[in-house]
Amino acid sequence: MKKKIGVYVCECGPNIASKMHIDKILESVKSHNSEDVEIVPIKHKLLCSVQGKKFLEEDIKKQELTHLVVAACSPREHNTTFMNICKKSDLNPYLYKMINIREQVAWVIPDKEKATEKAIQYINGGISRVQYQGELFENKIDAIPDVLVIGGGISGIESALSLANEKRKVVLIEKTDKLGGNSVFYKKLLPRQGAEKDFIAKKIAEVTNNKNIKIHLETELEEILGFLGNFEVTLRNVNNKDNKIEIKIGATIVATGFQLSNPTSFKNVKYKESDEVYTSLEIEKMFSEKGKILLSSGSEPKTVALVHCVGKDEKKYCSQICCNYMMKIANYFKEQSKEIKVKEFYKDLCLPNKDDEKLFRDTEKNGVDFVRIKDIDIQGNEIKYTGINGKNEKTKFDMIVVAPPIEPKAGTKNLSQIIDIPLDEFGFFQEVHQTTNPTGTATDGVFIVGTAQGPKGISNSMLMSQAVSGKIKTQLIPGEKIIPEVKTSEILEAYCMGCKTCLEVCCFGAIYFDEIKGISRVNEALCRGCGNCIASCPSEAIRHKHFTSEQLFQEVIEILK
Amino acid sequence: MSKVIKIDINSKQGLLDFLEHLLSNNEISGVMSLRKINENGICDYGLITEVDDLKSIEPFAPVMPVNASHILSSITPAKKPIIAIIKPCELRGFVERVKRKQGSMKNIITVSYTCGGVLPLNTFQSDDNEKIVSEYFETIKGTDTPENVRPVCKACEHFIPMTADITISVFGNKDFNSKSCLMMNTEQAIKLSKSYKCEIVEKKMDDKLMDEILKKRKAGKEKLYKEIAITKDGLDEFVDIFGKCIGCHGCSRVCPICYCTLCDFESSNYDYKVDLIENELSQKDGLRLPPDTIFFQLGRLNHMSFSCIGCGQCEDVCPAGIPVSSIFKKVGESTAELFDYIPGKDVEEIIPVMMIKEQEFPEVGE
Amino acid sequence: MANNGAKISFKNGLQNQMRDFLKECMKKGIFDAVVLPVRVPANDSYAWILMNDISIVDQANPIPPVMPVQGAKALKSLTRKGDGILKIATIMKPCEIRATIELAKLSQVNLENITLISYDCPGAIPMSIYNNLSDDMEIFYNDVVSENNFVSEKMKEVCGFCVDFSDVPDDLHFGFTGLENEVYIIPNTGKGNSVLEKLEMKSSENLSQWKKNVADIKKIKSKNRIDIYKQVQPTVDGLDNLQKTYEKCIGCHNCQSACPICYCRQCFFDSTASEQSANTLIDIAEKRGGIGFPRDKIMFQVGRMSHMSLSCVSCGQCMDACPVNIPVAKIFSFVSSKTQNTFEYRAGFSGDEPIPLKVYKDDELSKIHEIVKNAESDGSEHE
Amino acid sequence: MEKEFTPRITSFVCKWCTYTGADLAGIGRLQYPTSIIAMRVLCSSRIDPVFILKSYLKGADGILIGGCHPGDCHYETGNYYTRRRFMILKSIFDSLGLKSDRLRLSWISASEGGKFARVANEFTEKIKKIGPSDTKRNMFL
Repeated sequence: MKKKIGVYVCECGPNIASKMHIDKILESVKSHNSEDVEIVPIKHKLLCSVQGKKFLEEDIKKQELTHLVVAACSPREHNTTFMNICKKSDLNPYLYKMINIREQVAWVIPDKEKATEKAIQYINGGISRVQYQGELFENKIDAIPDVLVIGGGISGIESALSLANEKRKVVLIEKTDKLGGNSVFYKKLLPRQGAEKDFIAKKIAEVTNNKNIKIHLETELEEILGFLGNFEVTLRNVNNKDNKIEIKIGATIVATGFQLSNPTSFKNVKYKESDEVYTSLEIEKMFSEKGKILLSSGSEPKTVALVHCVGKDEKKYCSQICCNYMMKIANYFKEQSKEIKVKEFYKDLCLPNKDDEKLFRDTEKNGVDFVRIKDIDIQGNEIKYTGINGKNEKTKFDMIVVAPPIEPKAGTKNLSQIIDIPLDEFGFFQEVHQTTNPTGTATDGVFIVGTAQGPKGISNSMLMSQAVSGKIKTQLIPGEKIIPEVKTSEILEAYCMGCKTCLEVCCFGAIYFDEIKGISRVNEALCRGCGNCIASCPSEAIRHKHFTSEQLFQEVIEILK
Repeated sequence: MSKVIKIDINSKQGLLDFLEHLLSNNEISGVMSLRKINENGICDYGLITEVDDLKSIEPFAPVMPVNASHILSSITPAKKPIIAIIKPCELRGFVERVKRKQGSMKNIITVSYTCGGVLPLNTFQSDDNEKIVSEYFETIKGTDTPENVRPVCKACEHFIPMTADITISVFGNKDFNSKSCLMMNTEQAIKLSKSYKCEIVEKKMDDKLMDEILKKRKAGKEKLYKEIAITKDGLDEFVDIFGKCIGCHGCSRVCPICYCTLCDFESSNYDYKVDLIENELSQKDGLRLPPDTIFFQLGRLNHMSFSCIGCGQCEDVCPAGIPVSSIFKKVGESTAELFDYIPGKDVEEIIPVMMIKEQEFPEVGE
Repeated sequence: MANNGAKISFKNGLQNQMRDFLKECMKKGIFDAVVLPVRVPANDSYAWILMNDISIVDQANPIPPVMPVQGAKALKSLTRKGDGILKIATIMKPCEIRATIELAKLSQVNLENITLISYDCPGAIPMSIYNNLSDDMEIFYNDVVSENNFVSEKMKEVCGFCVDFSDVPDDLHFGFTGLENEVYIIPNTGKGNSVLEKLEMKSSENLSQWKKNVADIKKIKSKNRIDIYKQVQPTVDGLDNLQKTYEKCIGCHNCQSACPICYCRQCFFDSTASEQSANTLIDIAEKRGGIGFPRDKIMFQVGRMSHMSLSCVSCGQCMDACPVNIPVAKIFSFVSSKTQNTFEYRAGFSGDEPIPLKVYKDDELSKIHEIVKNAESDGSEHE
Repeated sequence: MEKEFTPRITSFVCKWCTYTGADLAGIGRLQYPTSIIAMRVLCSSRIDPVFILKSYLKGADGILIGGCHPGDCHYETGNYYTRRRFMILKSIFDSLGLKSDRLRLSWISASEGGKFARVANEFTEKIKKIGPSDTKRNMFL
């Protein structure tokens, strides 16, 4: 059949039109006309406008185009727009190619002639390539909207609550025998978190009473298989490992939280249990249970040292929350008795949230001393430190409270192997990208929230939980099917020698080995289409849909002309 | 120090005696070795399962009709133990194949030996076979590599087997014709030899002697690399070397590393529509047909050079007489060096393209 | 074959004359480009070069002393996916033209825009000899051409008994057997005729003397051919002899990849379909006491014969490429003479004649009825 | 005087980082030569070295690969493989006396529009200095 390729050049208002000779471009692309190919060159003022879109939609049909090339802005901006137009006009959207003549031509080349020349070359590449593109079909598959949440701390609870409804069940598993995680021990939340202890209790009550949330306490993950929309999960009882539950879910949220590091594991902290040295969490527990903070003798401390940044140098990260909660604890003491002398030792103050500064000033006003130090040594009840001025000092305190760094919950490593998500250098779960995708993981449909991803406070954890819920809600809409990545790899059976190189280089576990045939195969549901496996295969036994070697090569040749 | 079986007959007979014992006692199910197939001395590889047929083996024949790693690939995984007597480079080739899942070490007991080099097929298969071979063995009693072996053999530093279960001293062994020494390097080998009644001593390879050979081989390598050295930048010299390639791809078919069913460079990716070729012609004075003849060489280097074990098989089968192996060995050493990789050294080692290190080549890309 | 041709006299050698002819055609726009052998920069071989620049034609040698790559393969790489816009001419040896015609029948070559030119071929020197002595061989071969020597013993063995050194269905033919400093340009097809017309050359010369000269050489070669076939026949008679002949085979399949006719992307005998599992091989070894490697030497050789011998043009490339000097080409020539005779087919002699395995006739191969009948009666006797 | 040499450079860039960086260069109205036409792939690891070779032998004067900074790959570790493969090819080029200067690998993040323009300019200048690739005139390739 004769190919009829529409080449639509968008003027993008003056953005493109003023930078190159569009008519010259339209004239020159006609060189592709041949016995088998007919080029339909057309320009338009603004293809992404309502009129533009309507025009394109109708024109594709009217001209009976078999392929489409749109030369306009960056595909980052309007690729989807034009793909949708193709769909509306019954043209397979994979028979279309977008050429970026705005960001990468018009805006970077001031010389009008040169810009025109480059645009022509660029568009020619697209025309050559599009002829080698093939139809691809978006394969819709059923998806389960239900979600598994691992971890019953505040992040897990919030995730469950923001997801569960009539049409979306949530299974919440918790390793211990109660919900709430670390925060359940907090006497108070920080001022900006508004509520008192009730806040946690209320959340726990809410999650417990929600009939769309099924809670399994003392339960852990044994196995998880599958992909976004279709995971098969086996859970087991922590105490009786034969007691198993099998469920099917569509997405998983890892909210396994943190623990405080053991302060004595750091070289500058030495004390015995009998010494009056406590971790921040121990103080919170004591305060919650007894309503007061007392020495082991039962009497009230007269001098208290709060030491920040313990072990920060060794861990090589800032826990982000200690400064805040140490000030909160300082205020506990001051509320208990104005007489208690409280000194806070810090290396750097981390006050990232908008009202942290106010907290700091209020605490200072409350009579708490802040001492900036270079170095500190805790030996029993005595503190030796080097001040910022370089002077060495030595002081004894009735009570010392340390803020050890938060670290990944014990068992994180084990879970990472079961769920196949790598850990970062600190042992937290590795996100896809700290800036652009902090909740995503290597497996589509598995998310990380809260301190499982890295140190953060309750507010940020809540934020993450709610964000992930939003993501899941858009990805897994009850009753709707999902469309897995179309531009996946496929292995050509006849050529594969089963060397497993592709299997090694794939980060997504999307390639598995067929023992019977002795060849590798792609699990298209897991494939993200990066193409790494294709370049790893010396036999070219793998084909990258929509990015086949042939397609890329056509473009290269045209550009090299 | 390893356990060494000593037998007071010549090396071949000693090995034969050992093999006969193992085969007749069902300790092993077969022996894979070079064997003589006619009176002219022509050898092929055989898998022998009958004790009587063992007599035909020529375990140390200085010839490589096929790189044995190909054959080992086709007979593994073996369900019962098989002894394979192969040259050090063939063993390394097999290790590289196993890393690519093209064979299995399971039930394969490897016997290898210090190798004096391989004669080109045409030299070995000549009418003077008997004379040439006996001269060969006479020469390698000393530390000199015979002049008529493959060019890469003269430059080979890995003449001592790297991972063999049993090692036999051939090159540099002046007692080759009177005594047999089988060095048992692994538990598997020692276990196998338990039932064999013999004198067992603790012995080490003669390091001084081996060093002397190595020194000479290093000099040989220098000489070879000088011969094929590329002295000026640019394509011209490269085209001089590979210009006569006829595109038969014989080199890749006999290569122990090239394991693909269909070489990428023979796939339809490299069939061009005539207009593409005509277009290319419009930019050039002339165009070679078939296209990509030389591209293939670079492409193959890219796919396998870091695993090249320098066996010389490619050079031997090249109908155009291109020094393929010498070039590939040299380039291969440079690519393997990037990753401190020595092909065939350890079956557990991962081939460089299957793994990454975060902290490497920091300067690249900046 | 045409009975008339144009006659040209030349002073500076035949090759120059042929180059001039092509250049003239290119200048007149009869051909846009030509495919010719050019000596590679290292001077140790030739490569097929597609050229559209007239000045490059001078670098080419239309009658090269060697055949590193069979010309049909070069044309295949150019036109397998169809014809182009350019009108292209090529000068090739007769066996290359014949292979091209076979490939065209198998849709591997598209001749739409190609003009095939050939010549009375003095043969080709084996690659291995040429490689190392290329300068001497150039001089030697030049003499062969200028002396009109069609029976030089330095050529490939197949050339020595090639009876078709001149008979070839090319569009244009340079015939010079037995002539001195002159050559007939013979148009064998409409395409060839129109080339001469455009050049305003009249093909009015009678060719009978030249044809007689060719026939004389043919006689010598025919005799050689009978002798060679007599030699070959016992070496491939029966399994034992076959095995002995091929015992040196290392299974590199160079013969197949150098063969112009073997056009498969993946040879059946290299494919997984021909693979045996490790267990099967060990079982066979145990049953027989031992097996040799590479496996299936005879299977490959005979299998290949069954696949391509009908189209074999006896160009000798397989033998040139064999690293262990098995006389593959002589054997293939012998076998294909038999298979082609069965169908009264001559590979590459006519573009219109279909490959026997693509067609059948109702009343052919009467012999087979006897064979079947005999087999049946044999069977009944045994019962 | 001879016509000014405009290098032909094939550039393969990853969709997530370098292509976005290139867009940013445009948004910032930075200038770079016409020689750079960015071909978008999903990840730099898709670029088979054979592809680079092909471009080179088909007449490209230079080949530029752009990817995310190590550790920032959208597909986790893709660019580490790109780096290894690139090194292998470079080493082959060096051993055979082919100019490996014609190959360039650059890490350009989505926010580094400036770097994209700089690399494009630098690389073009460098190729101009080296001169046209001899693959274009060699008919024996």
